[in-house]
Amino acid sequence: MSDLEPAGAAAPSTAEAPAKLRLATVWLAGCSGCHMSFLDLDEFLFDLAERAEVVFSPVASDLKTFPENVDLCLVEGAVANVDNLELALTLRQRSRMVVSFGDCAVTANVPGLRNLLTGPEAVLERGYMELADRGAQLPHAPGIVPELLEKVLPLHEVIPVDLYLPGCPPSAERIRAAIEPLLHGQPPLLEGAAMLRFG
Amino acid sequence: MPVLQPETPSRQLRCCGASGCRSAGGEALLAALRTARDADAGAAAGLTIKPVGCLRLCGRGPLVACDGPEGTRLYGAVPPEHAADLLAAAREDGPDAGVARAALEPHRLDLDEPFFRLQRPVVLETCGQVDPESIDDAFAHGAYDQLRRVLAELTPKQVRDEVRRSGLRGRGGAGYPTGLKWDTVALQPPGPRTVVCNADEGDPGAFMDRSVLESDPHRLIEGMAIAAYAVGADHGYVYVRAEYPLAIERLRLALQQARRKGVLGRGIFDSEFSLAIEVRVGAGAYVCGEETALLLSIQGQRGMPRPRPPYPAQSGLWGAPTLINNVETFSAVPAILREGGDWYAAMGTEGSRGTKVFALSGAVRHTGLVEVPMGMPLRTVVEEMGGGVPDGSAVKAVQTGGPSGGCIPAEQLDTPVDYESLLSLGSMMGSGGMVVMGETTSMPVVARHFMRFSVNESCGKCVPCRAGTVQLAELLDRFVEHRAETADLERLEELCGMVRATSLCGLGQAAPNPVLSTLRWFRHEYEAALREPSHCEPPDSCTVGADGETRGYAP
Amino acid sequence: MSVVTLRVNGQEVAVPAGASLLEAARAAGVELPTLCHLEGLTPVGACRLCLVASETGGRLLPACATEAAEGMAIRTDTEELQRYRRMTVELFFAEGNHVCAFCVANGDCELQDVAVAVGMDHSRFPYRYPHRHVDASHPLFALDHHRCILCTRCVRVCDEIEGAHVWDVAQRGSECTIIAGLDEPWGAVEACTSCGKCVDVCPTGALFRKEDTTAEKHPHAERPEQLRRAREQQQWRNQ
Amino acid sequence: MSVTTASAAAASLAQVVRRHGARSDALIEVLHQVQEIHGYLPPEALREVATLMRLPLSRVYGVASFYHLFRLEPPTDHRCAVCLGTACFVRGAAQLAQRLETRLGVDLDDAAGNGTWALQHVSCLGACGQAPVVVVDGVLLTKLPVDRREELESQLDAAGIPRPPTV
Repeated sequence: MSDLEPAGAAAPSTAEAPAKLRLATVWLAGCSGCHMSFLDLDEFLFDLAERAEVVFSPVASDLKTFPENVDLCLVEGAVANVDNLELALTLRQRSRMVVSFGDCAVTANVPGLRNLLTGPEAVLERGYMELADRGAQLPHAPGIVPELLEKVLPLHEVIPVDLYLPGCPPSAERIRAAIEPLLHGQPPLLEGAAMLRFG
Repeated sequence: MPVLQPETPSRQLRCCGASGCRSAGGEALLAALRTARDADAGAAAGLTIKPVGCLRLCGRGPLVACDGPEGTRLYGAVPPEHAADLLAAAREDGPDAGVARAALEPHRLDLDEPFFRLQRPVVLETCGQVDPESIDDAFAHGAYDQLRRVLAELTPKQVRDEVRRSGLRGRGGAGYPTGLKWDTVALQPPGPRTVVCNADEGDPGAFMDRSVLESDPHRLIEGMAIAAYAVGADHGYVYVRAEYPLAIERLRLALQQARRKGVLGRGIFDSEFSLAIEVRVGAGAYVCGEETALLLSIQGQRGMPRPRPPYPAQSGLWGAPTLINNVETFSAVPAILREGGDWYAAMGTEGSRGTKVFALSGAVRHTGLVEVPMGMPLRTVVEEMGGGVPDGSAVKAVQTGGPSGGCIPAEQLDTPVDYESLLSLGSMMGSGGMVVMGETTSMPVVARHFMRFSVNESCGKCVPCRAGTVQLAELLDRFVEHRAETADLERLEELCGMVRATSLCGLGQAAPNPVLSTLRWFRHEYEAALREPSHCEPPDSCTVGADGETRGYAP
Repeated sequence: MSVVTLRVNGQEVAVPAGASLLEAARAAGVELPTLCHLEGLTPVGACRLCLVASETGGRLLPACATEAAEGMAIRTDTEELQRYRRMTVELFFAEGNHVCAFCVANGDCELQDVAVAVGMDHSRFPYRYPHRHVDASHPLFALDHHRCILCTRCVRVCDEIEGAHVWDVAQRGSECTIIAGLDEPWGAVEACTSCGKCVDVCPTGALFRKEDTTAEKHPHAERPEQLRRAREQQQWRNQ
Repeated sequence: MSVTTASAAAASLAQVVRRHGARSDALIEVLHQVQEIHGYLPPEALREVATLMRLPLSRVYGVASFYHLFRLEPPTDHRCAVCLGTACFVRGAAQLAQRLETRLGVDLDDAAGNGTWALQHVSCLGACGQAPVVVVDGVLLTKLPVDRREELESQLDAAGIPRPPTV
């Protein structure tokens, strides 16, 4: 963890400015609240921009394909459908450090509540048929609407995760306290209610 | 005295009427014998047909022992059609005796077989000899002689000294020194005390205590009465599991007879000693074999164990000092007092004195009950006495100690059977169930079998047992279904260690043992169950199983 | 009053005879995590969080339910105990449906607190999503079984302090559940006095007042001890 | 249940409790006997037991539901119990249980079963010498040939266990 140096810095150091850390943020099955909290970092975002280049993010990048050689990837949301799964597997392969970012990624949280129903059929039935006011119809568009997985899973049950940042959402202070040391190649201290508390 | 052979053989047919033989048609055979005798009153005169308890080789039931001056012949798997032959064979020199014996020859069991020859009956000395429903027959076999003598001649302390000298240890599983336990109860501050017999024999594959209860309940009652005298109790309970209806029936009958004969009640044998014993029937909860849970169940509550100390010896039923021993422990007491503690201590090993009853079952040729001196090599019990696996293939493992025990691999079979040796192999003595497993048995499947048992029987009070066993069973599912990863193996071991160290009672503490012991001796089977390390190339090559199973990413 | 002396993490402490190891630890300034234990109620030693190790070895001891004895020496925070405690909390989270985000007790929940205390940042055990239900039949209170950790504080406070014994535990093992009456809707159980003590002592958001919504529950875990003391010492007697 | 049998049952219930002197420690014994009267433990009977024994309702229900031999639902007309004790397990009881589930169209340990039949497991019947064993409506079937399908099926036929309706 402590050896988290920007990918570009692997080469012998030169007089140039240090290469920026390649940062990605990913939004799986979640409400985007963690990303909103991320944006609440306010002026720290400027410091962040100095040290890091956002190479993939729903809030700061237009890229549709997850890039190679990512140094740090924050993942919001649980893994609920095949698209989530595919992206999770990809980002793991292409990122040196993966952070479970917020309660949905860490515990499956609210998206996971559908696990109380047995399987995707029951979920769709409940959502699109039983609760429909009119025009009840099951969505079916192969290749367009991603298939639901049998169960919603927290990120670490799908890919290895290096760091957990719980919270619903994690406060901007908590995010900063976790990211800031990482930008300097240091492991953050994730202890105590300020850093760990769920909810 | 050799097993099953009466000292003074009169001409009789002894029919096993214990559960094992009943399940094999013993009642029909007994009825057929009686009908045949009645139909042939003259010829069968002088011949007793006697229902007795367990004749040991349960797997060949129904069993009949045919006694005469020329010795005892044992027949097994006898269909009722052979009733007349049995009668003829039992008669002295009747004209048909030879023919009948020839007809019965295929059913003849050799009492010189190691299964019988190597037994050393102490607890079971009258089992199969005495009619369990007749106190007079029990008297004739010496029942209550020791109680009478003890009350007349010995102080409670002398009784406890004798038991301590015998080196007897609790036969329920943990092996706590019996004499020490008795002393602890006896030396509590003055006040009422209770004795409790734990007959909640719940380990699957264990039926020793049931056999004692069904075969000679008076021996247990005598043992309990002696114990009650030794610790100063005037009240006792026998807690029997409801799954043993015949044992309950016979025990209740025996208690009734004992009361009527003045063996229980006020001023027993003209002494100052009084004792009342009640039967309490369980209702299907394995955890009630744990002593604190058992006490709550006797008090009409949920059988949920509580932390010890205080131990029941200090604070048990209704807060009074309570002595709890199991059936086999109490039943060893009359013989110990008759022959002396030193006699008993001369059998067995340094740390484990005396004899132990085992229920031998599973993939073994001779299924049934054996009583052997402690320290006998496991191999002797399983291969010589048990005759090995029926199809002649090799023994793979022997499971002892039930859901709290472990699987001992074939290469360790030369280990002597005693408390410490079995513990050192990662198993335990337990109550005496011994289940033999052949080559076809998969160890992760066995481990899951026991874990599911523990899940089902956990009382739910403490978290490690209530939730930990569920997680362990799920982890084991992954191995059985070949979808486990290396990390699962670590998690399995770590969680086993945690559940063992932190559970509140013995059930939870021992629940991981079947996993840990199979991991220790058959680790390769777990490793072989790991799924191929996947080298997923997203997106397509890493398939999502139908069950949404998506683990397995290896970076 | 006689006193026993013992060592907690190497530090000598003296406590009144009959005190628990938990009290001894507190006397030494050591806070142990607890969930089932509550001052004023009979200890049950069920949550296993307060387990401590004796320096002489042997089984771990539940500090809440073990009497301090003269000359004892215990350790409260060995590396092993820390690992066990974290796993214990993970098991709690995994066996119920604990979703802090919209829980009435969010921010004032003892389960959340112990998770922080043991450093649990995620559960290594898969969540089980048991099928449970919510009983909102009582006019004032509700019981959300999804959030119940079976600490039995409600059962004990209702039995030992209120004397109504509305609650008990039914079933066994992972099927265990808190029940009112004959497993009836709480509101239908006549024995309930609506005193609210069960709600006061519930460590999570399982029992709550209906008027409270997300993060609005504030329990009063000190009440059983207060009531018991007042009753035993007749503190509130008139005259 | 008709009015007369209901009042007769209530009267005998009161008798059962009286026989034990209403001692609270006799609760399990009393429940055994109530189950003998009704075949299970109906809620009205539990309420009556609580009243007569002066016990909290939740205590009575807590005890009744703790012990697996107590039934809180009316039993199905036919019942089958498969022993999953270790000796039976080693001799194929798990496959046997699966076979019975398929055959009866029920889930193991679902008390409701298929309405007519229910299949439960027992942890050990102590008939280890005759393993594997099954109890069908109180009758013990022993040494069932798990490996020989045809023979097994015909023994189950003979015991009265229906085959699944052929589609």
